[in-house]
Order: sequence, then C-alpha cells, then structure tokens
Amino acid sequence: MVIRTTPLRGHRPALEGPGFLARADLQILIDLLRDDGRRVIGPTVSDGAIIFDEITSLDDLPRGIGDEQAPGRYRLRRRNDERLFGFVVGPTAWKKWTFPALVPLTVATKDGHKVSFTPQPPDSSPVAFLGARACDIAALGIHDTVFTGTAFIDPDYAARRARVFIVAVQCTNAASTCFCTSMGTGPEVDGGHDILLTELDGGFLIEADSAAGHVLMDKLPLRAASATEQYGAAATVAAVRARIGDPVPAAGLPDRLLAQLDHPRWAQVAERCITCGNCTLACPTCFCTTLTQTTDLSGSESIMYRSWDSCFSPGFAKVAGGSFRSRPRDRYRQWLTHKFATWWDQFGSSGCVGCGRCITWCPVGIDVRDELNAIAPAVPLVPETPIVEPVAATPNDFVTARVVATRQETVDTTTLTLTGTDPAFAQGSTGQFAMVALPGFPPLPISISRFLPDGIELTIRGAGPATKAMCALQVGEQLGLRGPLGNNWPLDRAVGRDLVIVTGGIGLAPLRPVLHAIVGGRRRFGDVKLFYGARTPADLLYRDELERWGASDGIEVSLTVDRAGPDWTGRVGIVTHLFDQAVWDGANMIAFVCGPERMMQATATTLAGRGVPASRIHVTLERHMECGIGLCGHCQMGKYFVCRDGPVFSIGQLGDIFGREGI
Amino acid sequence: MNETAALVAALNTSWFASGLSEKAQTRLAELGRRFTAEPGTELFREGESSDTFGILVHGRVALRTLVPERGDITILTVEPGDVYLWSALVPPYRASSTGTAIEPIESIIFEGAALRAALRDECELAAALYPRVLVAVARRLYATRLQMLDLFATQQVKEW
Amino acid sequence: MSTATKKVVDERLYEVGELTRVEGEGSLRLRVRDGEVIEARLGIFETPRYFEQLVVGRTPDEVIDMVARICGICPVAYQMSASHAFEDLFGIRIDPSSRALRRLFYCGEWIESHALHIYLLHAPDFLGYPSAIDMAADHKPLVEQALRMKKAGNRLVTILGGRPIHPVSVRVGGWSRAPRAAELKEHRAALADGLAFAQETVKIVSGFTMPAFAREPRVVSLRHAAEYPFNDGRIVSSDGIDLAPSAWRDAFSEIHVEGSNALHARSLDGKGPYLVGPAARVALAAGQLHPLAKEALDATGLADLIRTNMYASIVARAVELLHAFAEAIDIIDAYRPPAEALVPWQSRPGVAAWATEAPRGLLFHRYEVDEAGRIRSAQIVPPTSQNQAAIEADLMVAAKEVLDLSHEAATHRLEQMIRSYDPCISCATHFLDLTIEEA
Amino acid sequence: MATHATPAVHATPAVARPRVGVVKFASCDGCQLTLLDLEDELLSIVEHFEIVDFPEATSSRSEGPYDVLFVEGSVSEPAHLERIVDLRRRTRHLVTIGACATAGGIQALRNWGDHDAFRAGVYAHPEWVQSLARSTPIAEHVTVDAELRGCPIDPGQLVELLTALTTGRRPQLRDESVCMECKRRGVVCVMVGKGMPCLGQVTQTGCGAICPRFGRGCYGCFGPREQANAAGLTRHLQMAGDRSREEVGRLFAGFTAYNEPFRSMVTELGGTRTGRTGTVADAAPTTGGKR
Repeated sequence: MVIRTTPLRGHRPALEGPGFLARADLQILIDLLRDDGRRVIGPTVSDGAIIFDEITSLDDLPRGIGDEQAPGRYRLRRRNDERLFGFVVGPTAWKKWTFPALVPLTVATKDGHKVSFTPQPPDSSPVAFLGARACDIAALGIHDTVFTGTAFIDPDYAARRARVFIVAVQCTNAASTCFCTSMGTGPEVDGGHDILLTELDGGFLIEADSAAGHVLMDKLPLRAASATEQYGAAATVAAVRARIGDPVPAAGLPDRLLAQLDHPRWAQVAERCITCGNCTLACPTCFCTTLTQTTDLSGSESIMYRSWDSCFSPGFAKVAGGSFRSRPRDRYRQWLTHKFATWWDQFGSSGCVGCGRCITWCPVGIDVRDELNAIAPAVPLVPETPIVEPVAATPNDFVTARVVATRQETVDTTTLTLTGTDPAFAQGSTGQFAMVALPGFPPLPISISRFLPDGIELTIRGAGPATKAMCALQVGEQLGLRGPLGNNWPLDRAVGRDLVIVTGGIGLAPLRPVLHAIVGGRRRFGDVKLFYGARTPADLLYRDELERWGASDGIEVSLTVDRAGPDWTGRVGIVTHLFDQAVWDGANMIAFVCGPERMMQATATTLAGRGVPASRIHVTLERHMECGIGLCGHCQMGKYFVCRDGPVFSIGQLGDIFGREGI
Repeated sequence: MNETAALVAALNTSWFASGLSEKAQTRLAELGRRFTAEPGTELFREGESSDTFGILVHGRVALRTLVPERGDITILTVEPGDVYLWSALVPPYRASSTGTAIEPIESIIFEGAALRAALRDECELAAALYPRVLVAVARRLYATRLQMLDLFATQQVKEW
Repeated sequence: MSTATKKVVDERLYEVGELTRVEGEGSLRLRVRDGEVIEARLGIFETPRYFEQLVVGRTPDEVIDMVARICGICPVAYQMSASHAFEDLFGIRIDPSSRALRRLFYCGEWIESHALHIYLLHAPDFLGYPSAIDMAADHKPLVEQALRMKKAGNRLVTILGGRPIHPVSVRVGGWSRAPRAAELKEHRAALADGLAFAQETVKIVSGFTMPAFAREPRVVSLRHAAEYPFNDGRIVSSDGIDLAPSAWRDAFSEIHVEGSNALHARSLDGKGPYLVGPAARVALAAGQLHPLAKEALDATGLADLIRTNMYASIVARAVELLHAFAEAIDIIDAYRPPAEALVPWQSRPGVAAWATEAPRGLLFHRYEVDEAGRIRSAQIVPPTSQNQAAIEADLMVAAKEVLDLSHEAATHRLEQMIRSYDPCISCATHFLDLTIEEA
Repeated sequence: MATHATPAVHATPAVARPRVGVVKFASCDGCQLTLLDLEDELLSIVEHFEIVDFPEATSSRSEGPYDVLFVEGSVSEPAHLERIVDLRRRTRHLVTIGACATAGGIQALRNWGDHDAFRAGVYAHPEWVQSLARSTPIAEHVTVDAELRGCPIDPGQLVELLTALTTGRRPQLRDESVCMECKRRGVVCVMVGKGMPCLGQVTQTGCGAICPRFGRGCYGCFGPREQANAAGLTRHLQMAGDRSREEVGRLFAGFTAYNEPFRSMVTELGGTRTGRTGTVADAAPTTGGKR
C-alpha cells in the first residue's frame, strides 16, 4: 500500500499554465488514477522490449532504459540517465485495450426450433493510458472515426473508449523508423489527451487539457514550471521533429499511389514480403476482424468471437471459388493502398500515423517508407464519393425471425418467408441484404428477395454447409437476422426512363423487389425490359411471377438459357445475346444488372455499346462479408466497403477497378 | 416497289446489314433472295454441305448439335437481324450445326458461288461485308466462351 | 514356423494379434505343449523410425526436440536424459532452481502417465471392462477424478513447457523460459486435490484382487541418496550393480531378435532378464519416497507382493503417483525463479551419456559429439526394451496359471499381465546400434 | 446415454452418434493421446460419438465403417500402402492428425538419406525389418477430407473439428501465419526483438504461438502455411541474419520438412544427413544458452 503525504494537495490554488512534477511524484499521479478505480496501463520491460501492461508503481516503468529501432530490428539499451520515458513506441499499441484482439460478441443458443442471440456486454472497466505518444493519440482518433464516426457504431469499442483517461507524453527522442512528421500526426502532442507530460532531467512539465485532467492536476504536488523548463521542453520536441525530417512527402500521396496499381514494384516487394501479417497487427489503426464460432458438442450454445485478422492472410478475401486477392502482391497492394489512399475516401484521413511499428516489427525489415517513395510518383486522380448510407445495425445484435413458409424454387434453391423480423425491414428497400445467422454457423449476407408488411423473403441457394442448413429450415424454425443492410437500387433515377434489367441465375433474387415496385407503379416508368438468363430451363427462378410480369404487368420479359433440350423453344445463349443486336437509344435508359461478375462485365460492355452512360449502369457486387457495415474490412474493394457503400454501384463509380484482378 | 428495293428495306431492318452503304446494300439485294419456312423446318444439317449465306429477318432459328447419348442439344438460338448461316464463306462449305426454324421464319439467302465470286471481284463489297461478318463471328465466339464458363452453375462448396 | 505345422497332442496357442490399451503396436504369442511352454513372445511390429540415424549431424538442442518425438506419452523423459547427457559432457552447471524445475517437469509427466495407465488402461482389467469409457458408465465419479488428476499432471507440464505433449522449453543449459512463481502457485490447488485422490487411489488399487503369480525378478533403477529417482542418482540393481548414470553400457547391452523391431536389453553378466519401472524403483528406493507416499505404501502392506507379483505393479504406480503430487507441491512452495534460466555453454567433443527414470523405468541416452558440436552417433535404450526379456520370462510363469482357464479368459489374462508392465512400444522400437553387438 | 443433439437444420444431418475410429501408422502416438488429453470433454465426446475403434484406449475393436476416421502417422512400411487404401474405403470423413500423417513426420528426414544405410545403421539384421525408403504423408496415397496439423495436434483444434462435426459446419481452422496468434497474444517477436531465427511467418497457425511465448523461435511443427514464402525468409536469414546455408537448412529440416516449400529449402540448403556417414560440420563449436 502506498503512503502519500503531500501538504500541497487540495490547498494549492490552480496553477496558471504548466506545472512541474518531480519524477518521484509521478507515483502520486499513478495512485490517484488507481484510486479513481482505473487500471493504469503503461510502459514496462518484458521479454527484451518495452511493452504496455498494467502497472502499479514507478518501479514498473523502464527507468533509464532506451531502445534502438531499425527495419526488422528492436533492442533495448541502457541510458545514462534516470528517465522513465526515454524510449520510443514499442511493440504494443493501445488498441489492445480499446479494440482487443479477441472479443466475444454474441452468445447464440438453440433449443429445439427456438434460437436466441444475446449480445455480450463489453468490458468497460475504466483504464488510464500512461505514456501515450502523439502518434498513438492520432491512432485512437482514427479508430474513433472508424468505429463511431459513421452511421454505424461499434458498441464494444465505444464503451471501452469512453472509459479511457489519457496521460500523454511528449516524444523527447525519435527512432530511425519514425515518420509522424510526414503523416502530420506528431511529434508534438496536439489534443486528444487529458494530461500531458514532457520529461525533463529532474521531472516532468505537466499540463491538463480536459476537465478531468484539471481536476487530477489540482491534486498533484506541483510548482509552476520555470520559463527555462518550458523553453527546454519545447526545444527538445522541436529537435525531435528536426531529427525525423520528412521521410515520406505526403502531398497528393493517395492519388499518386492509386495511379500506380500496375507498378512492377508490387511484384518485387512480394518477393521479400512473407505475408505474415505482423505489420497489420502491430499497426495501431488496422481494424480488420474475423468471426469464429465456438460451440459445445451438443450444439445448444455457441459463442461468436471477433478477433483481429489481416488482409495478408490468404483466407481473408476468400469466397466460394477462391480468394479475391490470390497473389501476395495483391495483398501487399491492398494494405498499402488502403492505409495511405482509399482510407481517405472511407474515413477522411490517412490510415497511417507514422509510428513506424510496421517497419520495426516486420520480421524481414520491409520499410513502408521506401516502398511508398518507390511506387508513388506524382500523378493526379479524381476521387468519387460513396452513395447513400443504409440503415444502421451493430455487429453483435441479431433479431430472431421465424420461418412461416418455404418454397423450393429449383433443385438447390429455396425461398424462405420470414416474420418477426426487425421493424427496420419495413423501411428496407430494393437491393438491400441481411446478415443471416444460424447458431454455430458464420453469418452470411443474403439479399432480400421480397419485402412484406410483416417480414421479408430470402431466396437462398444451398452451396455450402451454412446455406444448405438455411435451405433445410422448416416452417416454425428460427434464424437470426441483422439489417436491412447495404444501399439500394436507385429506382428514383429510373422514374421516367426506360429501364433494362439484366440478370442471371440467383441474381434475380435481389432484383425481384425492383420488379414488385415497378408493377406497383408501372406508369412511372418508360419501357421496362427484363433479360434473365439461367443455366437450364429448370434453373429459372420465380417461374409463375416471370409469367405474370410478361403477360399482364407490361414488362418485356426475355429469357435465355445456356443449354436446353429440343423441347425448349425459348432462347439459348448468354444473356447479352438477347439484346446485343437491339438497336436502342441508350440515352434515356438506365440499367440494373446482377449476376456473376463476368456476366456483369459482358453486360456492361454491351450496354455501353448501346449508348447507356456508365453512371446509369448499376451492378451489385458480391464479396466476403462478415459485419455487413464496414467494420470488419473483409469486403473492401478499392475505396469502397461493398457491404456499406454497396452492394449496388454504378459502373461510373467503380471506374477501372471493376473487373480488375486482385482488388 | 421492286423486289430489290424490298430486299434492301428488309436488309435495313437487320442489325447485320443496316450499317452497310446504300451501294453495298443494293448489290447484296441483287445477289440475294427471300426465303421463308414453317416452324420445325430443318434448314440445314450438321456436317452436310450447305453452300449458302443467310441473314435472318423474322422468326428464330435454333442451332443444334447432336451429342451421343444426350441427343440434340440447342447451343444457340439466332435472333432476327443476325447471320444464321455462313458456311458459304468458310470452306469446305459444310454446316457446323443443324439449323431448325422454331418460329415461322423469313430470311435473305445468298447462293455461295455467286456471292464468293462477287466478293472476289468487287473489293468495295468485300471490304464492306467482311467486317460485319467478322463482328458476327467474334460475338458468337465470345458468347460461346461465356457459355462454356457455365456461369450460373452452383459452386458446390466442399463440405469440409 | 515349422513347429507350428507339426501335429501334437494338446498344443495350445494363445495369441493377441494387436495388443490394446498399450502404447504402440505389439503382439503376444504363447505356445504351450503338454503343459510345457515352448514359445513365449512379445512381438513388436511398431514401424521403425530410425531416430538414432536422424539425429546424426544435428546440434544438441535439436536433439532434445527430436528425441521427444520417440514417444507421445513420455516426451519429457527423452528430453531429460538427452539434456542431462549433454550438460554432463559440456560441464554445464545449471541453476539449482532450474534443476528443481526439471524434477517438477518429471512430476508432471509421471502424474499424467501413471494416472493414464492406472485408470484408463489398466484398471478396466481388474474391474472387467473393455475400456475406461465403458467403465465410466458404472464408475463415472472415479473416471472423472482420474481425468482430473491426469489433467493436473498435463497442466504442470504445460506451465513449464507450453504443451503436455512434446513441450518446447527444455534446452541444454536449462530452460528457454522459466515460469513466474505466480503461474505455479495458481496450479497448487489442483495438485492438492490430486494429492488427496492419489492417496485414495493407493487404497483403491491395493483393494483389487491380484491374479496368482510368483516370480521375483532382478530389479534395476536409479538410486539417489536424498531424492526419489528422477533425473539423477546411480544405476543400481537388486544384486549389487552400482554404476554412474552415464555408465549403463558397463553392465548392459542390447541385441536384435527376429520378429521384433525392438531390441532386448540384457546384462553382460549373463544373469538373465531384469525389471525396470515403478515396481523396481519402489523395491530399490522406497527409502527416498515422500513421507506421504511411504506412509501410504506401508499402509497397503503389499511391499513384498509388489516385488513378486507383476499384477501388483499397479500399486507401485499408484504410490509413485502420490509421490509425484506430493513432491510437486513441495517444489512449488519452495520455488524461486532461477537467476539465469539458461546458462551459456560451449560444446566439446566426446561421449555424452546419461540415464533418467521415465515413468516406465530407466531410460539411457548416449551420444558421440564431434568437434563442431554435432552428433556423430546415438544410442537410446528405453525401459520397454529392457523389460522385454522379463516380460517373456513372466509369460512363462503366467502360462502355468492360465492353463485351466478358458482359452479366451486365458488370453485376456496374459494380455493383462503384459499391461502390468505398461509397455511403451513406440519407445521400444528401433533402438539398436550394431556396434554394440560387435563390441 | 444422451442422444446426439444435432439440430434439425443441419447441412449434413449427422447419423445418430457418428462412428469414430482412431488408427495409427508410423508415429509416436502423441496425437491420438491428445484425444485422451481432452480431460474436460472426453466423457461428453463419448456421449456424442461412438468410439468404435481406438486400440490405445479400448479393447473393443471394429472394422468400420467409420463416419470419421482419425489417422495418425505416416506411410512408411509396405503393409501401410494397402492398409490406408482399405481404410479409406470404409470411411466417410478421413481426418489426418499430426505432422506424421500430414507431412511424413520427423522420420521423413530419411527421405533425403540412404535408406539401406539407415536400416543397416540401426539394425543388426536389416533383412528382418520391413520399411519403405520414404516416409510419406497420408494424402500422398488417399483423399483426405480434413487435416489437423501439428506435432502434436492442438487440443483446441481437435475439439473444434468434433463440434463442427456435430454442428454440421465446416471446421474453422485458420490458414494464417503463427505470427498472427503471436501478435494477438501480445508476444514480443523473438526474431525482431532477440534476433532468433523463427519459422512462425511461414508456418500454419494453430498451436497458439507456443515457442515464441516460451522464448524461442517457431520450429514449424504445424508445417508450411498456404503460399509460404520460405525462399523470402531464407534470403533474409542468410543476408540480414548472416547465417550459413546449412544453418538455415536445419531450421526447415524438422517435423514437417517433407512438405513443400520446406522440402525444397532442405534439398537446396542441406541441414539433414544426405548419406550414411559424415556430419555437416561448421568449424566453430556449437554454442547455446545465449539470449
């Protein structure tokens, strides 16, 4: 137990300007924070490095210890002084406490046909970060935007973050790997903290920057800092800035980088890169995660965990049939372009704070600064803004819905009619999807094939275990839903225009609501043509509705199949074949396209040839999705999260990333 | 109007010929003649010699091929305005599939020897016609490629 | 075999094609003609893996990782014999605290291995079940307690070595990482619980009815003045052998027998088979047992039976289980992390040899090390090779006891007899160095 | 006896109590022992699965058929060749467990050596000993439905595989590097922080980063991960780490050496014996214990 006798406390009038705290009295600061019921997290020596961990006393701090850092190399060294913060950022990032590596999100239980999903409360016990540097604070700011700055809030992060008290420390040295100056995040601490310390020979210059900070500061045994001390502090930090210089000139970097997607250097760095993922996990801003389920043997209870993942892992961008970024070079390019370029489009800032962790902790010493300078010459490029935000939903929050009807559409495809869905679905609109979960299975994005007053329909093709399990659901059974998610088909833009709908296979499901909407208000649209392709006549979905749309609803329905027997007198050939000779005036036309990516490319090309402007050719994309709201990072495509900014995009929006390999 | 004018008019409705110069259209009309058939009519048979070039004006023609043990498989249906028969331009002037009218059809057909002679002697006509043929062939090729991809097949994901 | 084809009056063949509830693949074959045993054979057809060749050219630390893979049940034993052998040759003095951790490590493996054998492999024989799984249907609490003990042992090895099977932290010169005192303290309660049930276990197994059997074998084990034998002591026998732990070859050697991929160890003095393992250790080192274990042993009053009735080895094993729990707790209570978990060392050429006590008995390693500190040749003598001759001698004795039983009962009885040795056949396989036979 | 609780919705409606077998080829038995080491789950496992064949644990035997067969060990003697094919015929899900079954095991180091010399070097009468010149993974002989890596396998992954089976989902076995787990656990990288060579970057995750947690480099017992850039790591260790070819080769010449790309590294760099005699020797004595 610590005994504190500080005559000054409580009696001293609040200081004007910075105070001076004797080094030994830092213990008092620690004790005060702990008395507030906070765990104090600070630097301490462990396994030959200075990590962040819970500390209780000054003795836990690395007194008189500094570090040497270089690409792929980190060593501690004795300093010839008693400084407690005479080092630079180490392997640990503060996200360990605000965004832990492993978080239980939801407990799902199954009892007969009843299922339930219970969100897990975050551990929000108060903590204090002692020794956060400028770059660390900038990193927290970036996470604030990612997790709480858009329409979507991550409740776990929000709760943890709200309980952090930050004691910042000015950098009085720099490592060879630092480049905060280039990223505009440091070395000077500029806001985002409660208390700021600058270490001097005898102690600390101390300033408060928040109400809580001032309250605490007033309890400390301080004297006013002398002008010399203030000048000394400022001079040291200025010296640090000078030492770092400007290793990565940042002006126009995003555009320069995106203009070099085909640079040979990507392949060269992939020779050295082991794609181990260390850079992304050491990075204080990387936020990609993956869900895993742990189930008891009876399958009656399963816990859904969220854990750190990395775009460098081959499995990260996997969908049925392979990975979207099959080559290491694709994955390195994804990481670098996201961090330094497309992050701007998503969150209005760079994703890098220049802390240098990815350089020091790269086992093979790849230096991101060298790669950037080698790859990105000055070429401008015009960024575009993402379109409408869909309805919000948190990643751990499932609503259970009940199956009231099932319809076998084809041999492998079933339509489920669900009730008891989230009221939000009543506001849902065409093209949106839901994250659908069964206990023990990873949640899957399924597009909504019909909106009903008291529920929705999902048309699911049983391809993998989870989808097969969903197709096998019987009337009365339950499943978990999140949503509706994603944006919608821009029907408003189709009003008064000729609408062409081109789709294939299961792709008709997300467009079915569009057709319902059209039938509901047919007069608002010009000619409406539906071109629908399937593998064989037996694979056509919604046959009765196709019949009706064509016969009585004033929609020109053209069907084609890839192959058929002689008894089929309809068309045979790919779907574009249905209109690639049509002599159209594309000028007043808008197109909605959904199907396999190759088919959409063929269609887009043909439509463009008919004179339909790229901005009015809309496609819906499929990517690996886990959170559905742009928090897990799986579905990134260039600057977009397909789940949040899509799934519907115009060809104009996508530009040349549509159909490019490895994006 | 006279037969030629009528054929020119018919040609103009077709995607294939509408782009051609008036001169080329007229010349084609002189070379071609109108042809009609009832649904079910077999227009040409896979492997048999078929020294004709044909442009479909109305109706639909199914191109089929016989696969042992699977029977006749329709590989493509040709829409109005497209070329449905070009074996007259490609030695050995045999049909590569069986063409059957699945609707009442009307087409314009050209006798092979005459057409080839004209194309050989009249550079202007050849220069006008061949690019259109090439586009038709290229498009057919691309479509076939996509069909081969079997895009809508269920990707059977491995159970484990 | 030609004899098999001959027609003879009352020839009986007892055969178990694949022994079950033993570690590895072995077979049993016993032929009795007119009441006379004419063939008794523990066949071992475990596939050879050539470890003694694989380690040639490798460094001592690599050897420690490699030889662990000889046996999934007693990897610690292999790491112990190897590390001690090299430390002896290189003149390394490890931190006393590191030495205590090595004993603790062994306690963990003994607990895991003995609990596994007593309850999951052997007890079903006495209680009449094909397996502990079936036994659990009627004796669930018993099996659950046994699993808790086993877990306590595994946990101990895991705290020290990262995982119960093929742990990673043993290095020549000590440990790549020594545990914090708190890590061990956290586990104390589980060990105390295990200790209590181990005491119970001694009572339970000494209550089992032992089939009649009488043969007093020579016994061999390590003996240490102050400690129950784990990593240290002298190799002694019931008839006067007394050697340094590095000098096994002064008294013993191995031979290759047809129909077996393992080798028989024999003593050079020609006095025939000898026994290693729990029964041998209890016979030779009962004096060094932990007071709690000694007390429990005396309470059973079976000390003599253990020496003469192989089936009673389960009692010896239970007593050692108890000892391991008791000593583990003592070590944890006294534990201070080593000042230097890993002491620097430099190789020197020569012969590195050492014996330690694996759960199943004496385990001897011998390596020739070259100037570069790489292995030039290796010899590894596991307990089961040494017991093999004794097992076959005991089959002779057991045979007489089973003649009146039904063929099936007799066969089962013989298999049970073999199980009493806790044979570790993966270990037993492929350990012979040609040069020895020539020597 | 509790019945299995496989929910009705399952993709592959599991039969009541899947029949499970455990068999071994050339191995140390450690992986099958891992099943017995699931002390907390064992009794529940035997409620949900019918253990029909498991010689190490029970005297009751079965010839199958098996819903799940766990295969331990490598194919390394003539009899194994027929046996594995025969077992495959009687098995629905064949799961290989451990480095021997998935990579040939440590005994596959003999694949670089002279087998006859090895045999003669160990046995007085090599002619009595049946063994193949190469020790090979099960997948080299029959189709494998799932594999659990590791020397030994990880208990957690084993439980995940079993629950995946009762739940009907695909087992969630990550195909990422050991580094990922190392970082998630906040372990300080031994390669960057201590200059120790470590195979974690090129090795499949699953162990929980045990070796780095215990202050040493990963020795790759879970085998090469998908697209492992072993060549890149080798270049770095030789150039930046200033290590000899043979020293780097010995890193790969371990328990999963026979799986590509480790195999190519060993062949290219050496590190294991390539003949009966002669040790690959550096001039200087071996040292250890240094941090």
